[in-house]
Amino acid sequence: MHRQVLSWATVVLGISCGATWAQKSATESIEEYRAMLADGNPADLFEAKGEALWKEKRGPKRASLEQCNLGKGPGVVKGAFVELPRYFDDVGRVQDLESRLVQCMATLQGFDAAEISRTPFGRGEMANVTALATWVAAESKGLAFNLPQGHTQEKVAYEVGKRLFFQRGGTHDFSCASCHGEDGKRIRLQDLPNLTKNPGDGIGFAAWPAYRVSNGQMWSMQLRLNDCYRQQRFPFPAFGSDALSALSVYLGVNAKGAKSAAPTIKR
Amino acid sequence: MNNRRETLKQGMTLAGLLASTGLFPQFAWAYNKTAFDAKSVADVAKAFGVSAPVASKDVTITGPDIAENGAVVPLGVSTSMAGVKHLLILVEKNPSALVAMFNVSDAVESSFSTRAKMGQSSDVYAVAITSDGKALFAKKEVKVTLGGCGG
Amino acid sequence: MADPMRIRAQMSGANATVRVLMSHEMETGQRKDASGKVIPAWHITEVTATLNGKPVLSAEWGPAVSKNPFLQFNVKGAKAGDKVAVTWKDNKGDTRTDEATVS
Amino acid sequence: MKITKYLSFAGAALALAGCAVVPGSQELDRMTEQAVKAAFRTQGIANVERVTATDETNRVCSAADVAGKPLAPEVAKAIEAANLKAIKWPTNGRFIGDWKEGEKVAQSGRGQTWTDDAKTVNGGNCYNCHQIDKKEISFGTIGPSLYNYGKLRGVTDVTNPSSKPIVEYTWGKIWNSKAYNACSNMPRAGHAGTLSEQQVRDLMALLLDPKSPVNQ
Repeated sequence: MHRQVLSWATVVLGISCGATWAQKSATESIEEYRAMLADGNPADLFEAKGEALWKEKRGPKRASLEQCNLGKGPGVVKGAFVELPRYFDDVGRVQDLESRLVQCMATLQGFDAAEISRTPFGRGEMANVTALATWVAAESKGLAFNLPQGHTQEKVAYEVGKRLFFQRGGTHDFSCASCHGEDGKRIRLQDLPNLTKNPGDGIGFAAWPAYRVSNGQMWSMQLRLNDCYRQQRFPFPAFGSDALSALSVYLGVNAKGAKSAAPTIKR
Repeated sequence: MNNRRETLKQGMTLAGLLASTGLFPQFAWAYNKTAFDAKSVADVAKAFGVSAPVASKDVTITGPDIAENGAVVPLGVSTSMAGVKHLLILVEKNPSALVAMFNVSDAVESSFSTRAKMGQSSDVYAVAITSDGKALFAKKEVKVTLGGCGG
Repeated sequence: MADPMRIRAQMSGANATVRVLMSHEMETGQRKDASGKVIPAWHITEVTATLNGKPVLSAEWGPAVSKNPFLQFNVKGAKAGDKVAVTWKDNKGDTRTDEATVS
Repeated sequence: MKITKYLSFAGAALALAGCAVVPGSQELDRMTEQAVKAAFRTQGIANVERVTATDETNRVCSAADVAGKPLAPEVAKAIEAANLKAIKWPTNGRFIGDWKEGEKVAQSGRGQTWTDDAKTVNGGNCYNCHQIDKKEISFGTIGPSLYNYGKLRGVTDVTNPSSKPIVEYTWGKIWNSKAYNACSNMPRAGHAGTLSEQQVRDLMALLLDPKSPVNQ
């Protein structure tokens, strides 16, 4: 009975004030749905796995990752995520979190970095990299992004990243900016953050890694960017490539001050 | 009047769903739910009397009005009644309707939440099966939207 | 072996609210792989829980429960320090039990 | 192989690190090009040329976006003219198809990714960015609402000569959006071979046919 009254109200209001009302109520319902999912994020499962992997003696060298330097010194995890990607002296290049984790797995544990980089997302050691990244990110939850820009290569990476962000291509002429260059836009029902500036706490760069409910997978930033390019109808960007690190620097520097909410839960 | 007929029709639909799980043979008479159209529902229900599943304010279904993704739809079932043996969650339009059955004990509250897959927009039911074999239910509609970019 | 569960059990009044995340594919048996072959059903069929070793909950699940399942229930008369254990079994005979302390 | 590529980029940057000065714009463009070549590879039907050999329109518009400045009017005009010239007009002047089929094309976002195969029927991706039929609440807002598209433009009969300009413009816009706005965000669905002539015809009906739900 109550329901019928409500549906009538929808019809009447729909006539009197056009589409806006119905649209808003759909948006509110989606918000409600997202709130229901927030408590009990399966990302927790990957976070726990990542923490165990960090401490476990693994690989040909039977070593843990506890001496891995994520930029704040060997073994310092808290706060590392919100300062990545950054320049690393030992390799002479800018690395993002996942490239750095693979680097540590190679140097400390004796894994083959090239082989891990070739492994599809969600499989074998690549799945472990994602779990590790999820845990490392979770250790910085609530901290504000503050990527270093002191080194020339970090500045170069920002400039290269900016060019990648605006690069139109593929069969559809899309660039990252086609969807993420303006405020208040939506693709289907998904809100699109404007990534040319700080889009706010826990939005955009500050929201990944994230658990994707659509396929039940944990998505790292590398996979997030990889799938953006897939949907842009671009060719395939290599895991850990300088291009993806540079793009991440552009997004991360723009997000300066945004508090990290990672790992989050997404559609 | 319409409203009552609607409720009875839902009861029939649900009886079919319950029977299809194979767990509750007492509802098997309604297994072929297509046999009942809206017009004859009232008569059929009268013939079967109280054993038809009935809507009840004492049973609650919780869930979103719109699910952004059918792969994960948060659903909850609860009841304030005593003498309930099982609490069920069903999604009418799923290939097999029964999502989960919780056995109620004195040691837990009669309230459970989980998450279900839904292939399409559908009515979802919370059903309480009492120790004397009756089925009481609540239902709500959950719309499943098409996701982001892809197909 | 299956990955561990995440169990949180928190006091709320005289009861403990238990939230469980399980690591499981929950394959429906309705999907096909790239080559068109049906992916066989693989899902949790039974979930049980105990409080300090005493059974408090049993549930039967079908393939429509979402991947990496979530479950919330409330245990009556629990107190901080009590042990809540949750066990799942799947249709391939795999099983996993994890435990958490009520806080 | 991959490692040498990494090194070449790192090497270039390292040499510059010595001066501790960020290189000029042209050098940064060159480094970006190098990074793109090193990173992207052909996968499935998604050829690497889609990013290494983009056309003049995309190159000029990308550069303008990086600079944060619109194109010079004469450059914009030249790009628009070139794209207008490339439009393929419908065979036998048949502009209008079936709006029901058009709705399916508008709904579908399939095709042309590296996970699609060549046999996939491409969609138009229209609802991703536009409101179209009001019944579909899951629509994007990157482009303008197209609800009542034909009605608002006074199209009561698509065969009437008075409708000709809007019918032609709409075909041209779907086929090659850059003919009317050099750096439009909209794909060039016909030009790029995403949609067939018949699919465009059906989209035309969805937007312009007075019987289409769009114009109710």
